[in-house]
Amino acid sequence: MMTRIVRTAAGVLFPFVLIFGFYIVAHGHLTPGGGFQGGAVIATGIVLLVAAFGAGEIGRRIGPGALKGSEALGLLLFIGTAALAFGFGGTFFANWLANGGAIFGNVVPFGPNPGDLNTGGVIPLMNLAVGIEVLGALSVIVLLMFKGVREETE
Amino acid sequence: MIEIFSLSTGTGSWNPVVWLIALAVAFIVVLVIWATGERSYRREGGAAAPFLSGNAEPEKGEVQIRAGNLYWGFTEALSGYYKRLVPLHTGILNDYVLWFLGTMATIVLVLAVVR
Amino acid sequence: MIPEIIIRNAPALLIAVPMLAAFVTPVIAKAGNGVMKAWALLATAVTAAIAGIIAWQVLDFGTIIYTFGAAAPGLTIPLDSGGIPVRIIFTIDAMSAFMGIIAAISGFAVCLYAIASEKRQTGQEMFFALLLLLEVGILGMVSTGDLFNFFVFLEINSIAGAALVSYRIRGGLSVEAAMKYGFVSTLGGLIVLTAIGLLYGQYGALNMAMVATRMQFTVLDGIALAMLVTALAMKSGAVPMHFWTPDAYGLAPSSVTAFLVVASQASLYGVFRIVFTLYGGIVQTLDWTTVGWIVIVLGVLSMFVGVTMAIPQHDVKRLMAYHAVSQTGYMLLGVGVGIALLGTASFDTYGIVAMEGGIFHIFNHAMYKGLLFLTAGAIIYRTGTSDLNRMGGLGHSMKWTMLFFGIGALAIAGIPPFNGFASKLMIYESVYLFNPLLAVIAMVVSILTLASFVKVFHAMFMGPKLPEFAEVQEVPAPMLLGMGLLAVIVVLFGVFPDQVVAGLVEPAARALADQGAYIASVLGGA
Amino acid sequence: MIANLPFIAVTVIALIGIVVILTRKNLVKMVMGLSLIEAAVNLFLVSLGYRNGGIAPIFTNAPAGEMVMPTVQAMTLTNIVIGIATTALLLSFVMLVYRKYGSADAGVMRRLKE
Repeated sequence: MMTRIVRTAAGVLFPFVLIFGFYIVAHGHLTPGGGFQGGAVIATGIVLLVAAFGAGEIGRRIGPGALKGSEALGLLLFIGTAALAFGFGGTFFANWLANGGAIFGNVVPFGPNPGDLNTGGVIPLMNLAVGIEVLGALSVIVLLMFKGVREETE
Repeated sequence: MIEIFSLSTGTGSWNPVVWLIALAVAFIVVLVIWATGERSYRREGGAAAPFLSGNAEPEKGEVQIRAGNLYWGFTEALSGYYKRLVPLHTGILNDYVLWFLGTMATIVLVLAVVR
Repeated sequence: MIPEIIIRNAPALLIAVPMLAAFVTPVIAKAGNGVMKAWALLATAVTAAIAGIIAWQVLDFGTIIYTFGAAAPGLTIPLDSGGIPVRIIFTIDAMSAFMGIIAAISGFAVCLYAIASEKRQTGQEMFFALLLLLEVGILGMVSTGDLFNFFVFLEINSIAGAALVSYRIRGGLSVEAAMKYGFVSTLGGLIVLTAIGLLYGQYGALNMAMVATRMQFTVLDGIALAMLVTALAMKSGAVPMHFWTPDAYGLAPSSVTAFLVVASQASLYGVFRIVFTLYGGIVQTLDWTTVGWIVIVLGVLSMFVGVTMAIPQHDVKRLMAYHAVSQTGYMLLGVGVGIALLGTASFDTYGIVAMEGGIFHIFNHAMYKGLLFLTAGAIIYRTGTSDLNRMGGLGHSMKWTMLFFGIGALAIAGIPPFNGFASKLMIYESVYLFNPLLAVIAMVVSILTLASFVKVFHAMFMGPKLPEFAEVQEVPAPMLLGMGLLAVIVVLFGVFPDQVVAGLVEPAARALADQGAYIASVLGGA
Repeated sequence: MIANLPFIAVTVIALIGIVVILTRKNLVKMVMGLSLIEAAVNLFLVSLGYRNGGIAPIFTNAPAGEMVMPTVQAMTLTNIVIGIATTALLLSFVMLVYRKYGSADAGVMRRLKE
């Protein structure tokens, strides 16, 4: 638990960190970044909250159970997306959504272009899955380690 | 039939089935010899008890030889070797890394520099 | 009978099934401990079945190529890639299938055993998840045909292994062992990655077959080879980099130790794969014999130092761990002789026999050493001590465990008719033709192994029933089943060695030695 | 010469890491040394991918020309992820060792030996 100034600033900054993280996740197939980087940014947001409010408080609010759940969910989404390719006749990880015209199915324009979010097939889905997984895993690591340190000092 | 189970090693061959048959035959021979023995022998009544110069036989649990001293003679005979080898296993992580990197440096020298 | 989609995608399922099962395990654990254990057992059983399908396909129809992310498994080179196989390609030849079977059988037996042996622990869902992840790491290492992918699976192997070693904290001792194992493994992994970088920088490819065709054996390639061989030999526990082995093997839960043996052998497979497939093109040069001799020297050192360090030990698992180091030496020796002779006329007469002996010994070692560690775990489970000086008289109450231990001990000492004898005989006879001194050392080591295990057998099972172990009973049925599975394989392989060698081992040795066929299977008829 | 500068930096960082691992007994410092080596390997991989005059492989608003292959970046990223996992694992081991043994010193963490 730090001073009121830090707590308030952390509270104000947290939504922006979240939005920035989700931006990086969502634009992973167009610009540098992607699931891991975005997830890590979101996890740093949680680290910011932990630093400002203390691990006990944040651990009660968010809870390792939910974070572990998001970790498992992300991994399942990832493997599931990869395995769905079997149904479309491709191999594991084959891009069964690309250029299909449906969601994320636009054809990537050739040459320099401003970028189209609706391309990439399964890649944005996988980025999303990895983002969910990484934010859960990294946050859980930080929370547990913080708790360990707390037990040490108290 | 025999060849199916024979493992050829280039210079010879090994046949576990023949070996097992030989073992079984040897076992039967032992059984036959054992069966011709004295039938009136009884283990009870002190016939199987050890004679220790008239002293009482100690409890079995007290004379059970535990593992630690079974190969004392061997390690003692090779003590010069063991005195050098055992202290190398220091249990310190830095030494583990040093041995690893040292071996790597040696092999790099042999493969890349000396050639 | 088996759906075509499973056969077609078997290499992906080999990785995907245990990985998916590992991730789902913590979720399933909410439904109850029994459900979670049944789930883990089912996952390992399905993985074993898939490994069997793959082995059958490979032995019947030749090397399997599986390109991830492609429209069809065989499309190794995309049309717009300029002739470079850019995708991750699993290349499963007879050697990979052979290692896959070892890992799958061992994984199933270990999982069966762990169901009963870990039931007093907390956090079991993470235990089984990590066990499945370790299996993913091993299977991935032996199946992949991509250098960087190999590194990734190596790291999965290291991380899951280190976490499992520390599973029972045991007053910090297990954590110390895990710290040492994790630290040196991570360093080894980074060295492997540096070597991969050196190769990528020169040849612009990560696919093993592609790098092999472009291999020039410059000075940098020599450095990369030395780094790869040393780091992977360290991970397989070769002397003088074996120091982590007794720590990690001795303090891990016994079920994990039995599987860590297989994890080490996956690294051993890495050494052989890199030497034969990646660098097999330089076989005509003088350096090739040097490579062979480096592997032989590592092997002889491991054999001798391992067994002599084992003799004075009094902790049963630490003793067995030193024997594991020693047995790894046999594999390095056998295959090392094969490496030294590759490309000469002698290779076809006795070099290939030495390789077959070394490779057969990998399978045998995984089975009997796994069995021995599991029996040691059974003893510790019932008596609560691993100190040989405090044991005795357990043969009265743990008859099945005694039988299984006897089988394992006779097999590791190379007593006929168990499987250790068959592979050691192949190694002795072929190595004697190569260099008689090496064969004599190998036999002396085998005698010392027997002496050491006579001591262990005497200390654990012989003698009158001790009062402190009056309450000891036989271990639960799942543990006996896990041990029994391995024991049956040990006996069967000992009685029918020829069938196993002709059916499994010889194709593996031939596939490893034939670099041209490996490259052609990935890149087309080159 | 200027093109070799990254590789010189790689060597220097890796050497610092190795010296730290070999000479420091503090486990936290040893893990730091390991992270230094990891950073050196990452820098090495990224330097390998540099091509003079190449264009970053981002399609959005890229100028026309030869794009570089992003394989090394993918490798580096994977290694960073793996590095985070191993560092977290090793540091939690250090924490547990410190709690159980009362010291995070490699000279103390030697109950398993010989």
